[in-house]
Amino acid sequence: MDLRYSEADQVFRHALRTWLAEAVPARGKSPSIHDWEARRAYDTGWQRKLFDAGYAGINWPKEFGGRGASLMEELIYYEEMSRANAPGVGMNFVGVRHGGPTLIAEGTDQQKADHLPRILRGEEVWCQGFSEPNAGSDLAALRTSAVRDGDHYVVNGQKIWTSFGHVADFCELLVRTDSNSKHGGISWLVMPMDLDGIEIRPLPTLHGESDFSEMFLENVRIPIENRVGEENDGWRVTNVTLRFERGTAWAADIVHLQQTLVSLCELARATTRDEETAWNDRALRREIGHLSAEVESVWAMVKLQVSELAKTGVPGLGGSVIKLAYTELNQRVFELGTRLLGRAALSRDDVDGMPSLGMVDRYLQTLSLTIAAGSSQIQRNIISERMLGMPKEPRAN
Amino acid sequence: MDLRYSEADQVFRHALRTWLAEAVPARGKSPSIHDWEARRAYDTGWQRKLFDAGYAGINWPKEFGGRGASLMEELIYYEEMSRANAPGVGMNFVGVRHGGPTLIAEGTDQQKADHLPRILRGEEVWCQGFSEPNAGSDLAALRTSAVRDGDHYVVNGQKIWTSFGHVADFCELLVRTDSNSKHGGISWLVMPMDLDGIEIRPLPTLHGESDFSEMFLENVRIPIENRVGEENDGWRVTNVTLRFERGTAWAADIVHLQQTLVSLCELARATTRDEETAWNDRALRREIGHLSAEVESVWAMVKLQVSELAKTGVPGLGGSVIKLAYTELNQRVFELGTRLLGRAALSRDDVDGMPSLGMVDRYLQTLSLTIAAGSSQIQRNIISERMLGMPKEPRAN
Amino acid sequence: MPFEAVVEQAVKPFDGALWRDLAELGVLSLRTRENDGGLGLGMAEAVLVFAELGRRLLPGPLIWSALIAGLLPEVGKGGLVVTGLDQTRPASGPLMIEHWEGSNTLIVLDVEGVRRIETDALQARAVETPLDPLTPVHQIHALPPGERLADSATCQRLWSEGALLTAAQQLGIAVATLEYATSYALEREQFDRPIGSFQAIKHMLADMLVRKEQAMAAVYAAAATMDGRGVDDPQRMISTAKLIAGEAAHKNARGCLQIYGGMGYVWEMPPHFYLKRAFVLENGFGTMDEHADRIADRLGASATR
Amino acid sequence: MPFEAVVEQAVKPFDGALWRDLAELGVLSLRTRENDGGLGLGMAEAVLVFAELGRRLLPGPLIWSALIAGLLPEVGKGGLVVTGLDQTRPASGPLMIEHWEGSNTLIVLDVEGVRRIETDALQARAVETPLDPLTPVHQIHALPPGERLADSATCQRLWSEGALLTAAQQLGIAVATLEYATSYALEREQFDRPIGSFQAIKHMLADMLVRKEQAMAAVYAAAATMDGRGVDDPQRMISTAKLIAGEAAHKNARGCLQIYGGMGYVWEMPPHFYLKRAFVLENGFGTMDEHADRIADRLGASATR
Repeated sequence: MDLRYSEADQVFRHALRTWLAEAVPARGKSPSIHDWEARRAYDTGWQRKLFDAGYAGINWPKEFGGRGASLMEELIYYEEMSRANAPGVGMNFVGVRHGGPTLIAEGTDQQKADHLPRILRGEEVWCQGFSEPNAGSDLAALRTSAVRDGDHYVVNGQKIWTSFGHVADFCELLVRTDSNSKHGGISWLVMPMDLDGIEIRPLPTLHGESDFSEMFLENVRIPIENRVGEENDGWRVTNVTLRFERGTAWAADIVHLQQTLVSLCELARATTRDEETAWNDRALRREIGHLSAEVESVWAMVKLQVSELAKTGVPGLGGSVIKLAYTELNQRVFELGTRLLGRAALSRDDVDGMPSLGMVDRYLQTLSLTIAAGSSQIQRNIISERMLGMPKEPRAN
Repeated sequence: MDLRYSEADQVFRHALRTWLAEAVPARGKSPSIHDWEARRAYDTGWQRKLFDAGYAGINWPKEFGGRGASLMEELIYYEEMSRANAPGVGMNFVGVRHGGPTLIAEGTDQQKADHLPRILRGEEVWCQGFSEPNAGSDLAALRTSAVRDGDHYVVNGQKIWTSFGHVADFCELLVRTDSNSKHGGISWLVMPMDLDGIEIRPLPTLHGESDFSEMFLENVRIPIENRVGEENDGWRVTNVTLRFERGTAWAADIVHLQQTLVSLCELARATTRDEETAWNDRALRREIGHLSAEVESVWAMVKLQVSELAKTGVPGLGGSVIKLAYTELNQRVFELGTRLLGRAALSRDDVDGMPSLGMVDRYLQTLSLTIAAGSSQIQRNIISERMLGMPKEPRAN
Repeated sequence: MPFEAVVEQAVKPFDGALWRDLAELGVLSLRTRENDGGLGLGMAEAVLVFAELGRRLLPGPLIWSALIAGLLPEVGKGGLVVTGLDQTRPASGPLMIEHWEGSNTLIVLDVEGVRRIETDALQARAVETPLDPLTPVHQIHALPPGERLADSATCQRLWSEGALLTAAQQLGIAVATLEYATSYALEREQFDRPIGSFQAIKHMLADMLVRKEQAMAAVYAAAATMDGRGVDDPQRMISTAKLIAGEAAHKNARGCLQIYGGMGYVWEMPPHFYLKRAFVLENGFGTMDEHADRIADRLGASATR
Repeated sequence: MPFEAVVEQAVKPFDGALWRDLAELGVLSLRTRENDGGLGLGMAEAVLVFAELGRRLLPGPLIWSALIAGLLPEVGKGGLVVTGLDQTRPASGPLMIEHWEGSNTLIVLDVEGVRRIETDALQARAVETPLDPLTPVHQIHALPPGERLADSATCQRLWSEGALLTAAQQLGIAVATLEYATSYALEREQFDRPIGSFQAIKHMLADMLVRKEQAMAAVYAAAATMDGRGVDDPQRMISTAKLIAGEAAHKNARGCLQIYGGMGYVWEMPPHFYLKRAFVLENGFGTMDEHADRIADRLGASATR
């Protein structure tokens, strides 16, 4: 295993870093989280800038307008984006990381032509209509129904956790087209968000106002040609995006976590208690040292996976391992930050230079990580059944 | 809740302490663990001393020769025994704490007369024949069969974890008398250990030579009158000893754990690293403080349970709670002790005054605590199903 | 207070009516001597009440009122509303005061003793987004001397009582979050069965119950000891209670949130209110780390004897 | 070595035949330069070999041999058997030497550098009941100066390599205990199904796998960095590897023992051998606590830049 970067990698990194040094400050401050139109303009504007600079769709194949970067380049991309404090993918997330990749794998030529270039240029925002109130960990239990009526599906039901629902242009929607089969009765549709019968209600979270909505669908008529993949084959279609998962999904966040630990050291140096700095508290220092080792080893897992994959071309099941380790670790780091703040943690905004926003508010955000996209409990089941061959549990009658 | 001791309690404590001050030193050093006859003599001799002093069967009713102590007295008894470093119950364990109580609850007058006085006086040693190689957590899956032949049962099968098997006089034996019912096909027998067909093989454990054996039974003929309770009612009979469990089972060990934490402080003071004492390491001190809080709160649980029980007379399910908390905690305390020893932990005997025997060797012993008498996993199932009403899992087909 | 009321309360400022109700019930004068019109209860009774207040997430400067009502009986009647600041162990960082709005008087505990400062004499800035929506926080920049109310011995006693009443509220959080998690696990179905039938959930709940029981025992034992009805070192028992109950509050709230799954992330659901309150209480009257250090110091002292 | 052989080995003294086999395989001369008759391999290859040695519980002073074989090529050929003592960070307590029997030379690392002392010149007492039955231990009381072998820079390099090779063996323990636990969970039935079908066991195994993967990545990355094929701070990566692999070894061995249930307590079963070895390795070349402190120091230094 060689973890050094090749000369070509260094060239890539240098060019990206140079570009970011100019592009990031030029973006200005991100708008208020309450100003939805401004946020859309900000996020899609950044996507357009990436596109113009040749960095949009970093892991999309070149034939579909992506960068077609190597795995190592992709890793460098996330590292540099995080180090430069560049704007995140924001509301382009579903289109660039999820809907787009699904179309690349399973869409018709027409579907690809309609959406892929617009997603990459920041002209289309997508949202996700997967989860339902009674279909969370057990996603395949979804009940939103789609009934054929001529050349349309008539869709009725309720979705939850639809992020950016009220500013999105399209929704990747999972519907039930056959109620006699659980996994084999699901279809994957592209739903234009301007159709009649779609109601979006904001869903406040523990974080206060949020990016999430509930979506109510009443007799929404979606053309059959908007289906991706065969009817009732939607569960498989849903899983193809996993092919795009190359172990790099958490790379940017892990780099951020490394930076957070350095900030924690700085904060400890600046905090005094009982006439000594918190940095003098060896118990705290040791805890930071321990967490740093964990972050470094998770980062090493990502690099190892990328280096193996580059060699063998076969993606493993490592995604669940990294997800489980990283999300639990993330919560512990920001919980420690919150503890270190002492009573400044009673605020979620910075107070007197104490970084409550970056620690407390961030801690609250991390709480969803061990639930969303397969809870830690689900990940442990996946790991033990698929990687270690443990038998499934007996089913309920 | 009043946690003070009444005047009567204080009188009891004082008398016991005075007696122990003389009786414990008079017992002398315990014999080598390899000398079985000497150990039997030592343990049963101590039982006889307790009997003569009126402290045998502390929680047995007076009518069966016990002390009939109040709950608070029982607690004081364990406290004082532990503080005086008195000999443990040793190989009287099964008779005094398990077999005897079962006879008291379910035995015939003859069975009581035959065994109870002799157990209390240290004239009878019992062992347990419950677990089998394939019936551990799932004890009711036991297969050792007992088939009627005239006025005898003919018993065949294999038992494991039979402690003191080769010096015991009697065995409390669970056998299968009906193979068509799992829980409803078990019977409880008193087996004299001098019958033909009993083979005892010592079972070395991770601790080296051990008190445990495997027991092989081949056509052992046990008189039917040795059955306790009805045929096929043995599962219920097995559970009646729980009535004797008044939350005090772990009392002596918890007192010992408190003492261990004080020893840890002393050890830390006596250990230097990098020109400072280990006690100077605040991370270590904080860990000791944290563990002490946990030990104190588990001790408070025991007292609270005893005080509630004394008031209401209704024993709760608290035994599982205390067992789960105490056994996991116990391992953490001795693991910390082992860590503190540094390279002295490479020995299981004391080296140069470093207490490896009391820390490392003890740590190895604690490893069985989270497995024996219902593993931590089984305890969590019991707590969630019986105390919180969670549904049972679906059964295998 | 049903849970819907908690959510509503979250957007309100100080609730004078609720406060008067609590005063009438005697909650604020538990510790006021009977001669002075209070209930004159011991800590053993006070912790039961405060566990219940914690379980219901009642807002307001409850602990400071209960502490000071012994010195200033008017507080127990609800006429004088006090909040406080613990400066016995000064640390850098902003001076954060809970429930400033509605309070007339600020109580300060420090090594010298107990002081009172009229809030009119102070300038305070409201924190816009407090962590706990039910615990509004103000920041003050300077602390005038104020009026001396009691000596350092009284101050130490009040601090100990404050630590234990906080532990009682933390116990209440551990209890409530176990209750909510238990109901939800029975109700919520996934994979055609209640999630409470999965061992992962079962075992989380069992661990939550153990923590709750440990916290309850530690808090009750510390209270009995403070009342002179126990046999242990009161300071060590109080630190034990604050540490164990603090850990139970945090971990049970965290477990409750995880068991609620996506629903745990929804504003109107109980778990996050408890988790946030747990953080607030952790930062009052000594953190877990501080109390662990205190326990080790006392244990170490007994080891040299 | 099949597991039965491990159990047998537990009662034997130093196994000269096994040692000669290892020397012939090149295991002892991995790090000896090719000019000196060794394999001249990098750390990246050495950790693979040592992970395998850890996985199979191979006994003997393996790490000390690999370290010193670069300085004394005779060691790599198996002719000279060395054991060692790490005195770079002196602590009170007895001087405990592993695998004394069979060794001709004792290597001492301290702040001054590397020394060698002929074992004939020393008096050693055998420890009667060593923790690990496969790691016999002797105690020595005095340490004569001996002969200077290398300077402090070499000493630091050897110490770092020793820490990483120990981490590799710890990784091997994490791997083996996961393998044993996995097979046992599939095999052992209770309540009419393999215990591996219960979530409690499944989730323990999943956590063991995560720890094993983390340890593997940390050890490989540290090795690549030491070989100059990585981009990070080598000292921090080595400490990371020793800490993470040490934790994985201990916790996986502990988990394996718990999954084996009563069988885990039986002498002839694998889990306890691994747990005991994990304790021995933890106490070589820096404990988890020491390495965590080192990492924090380096991180703190970078924070002030």
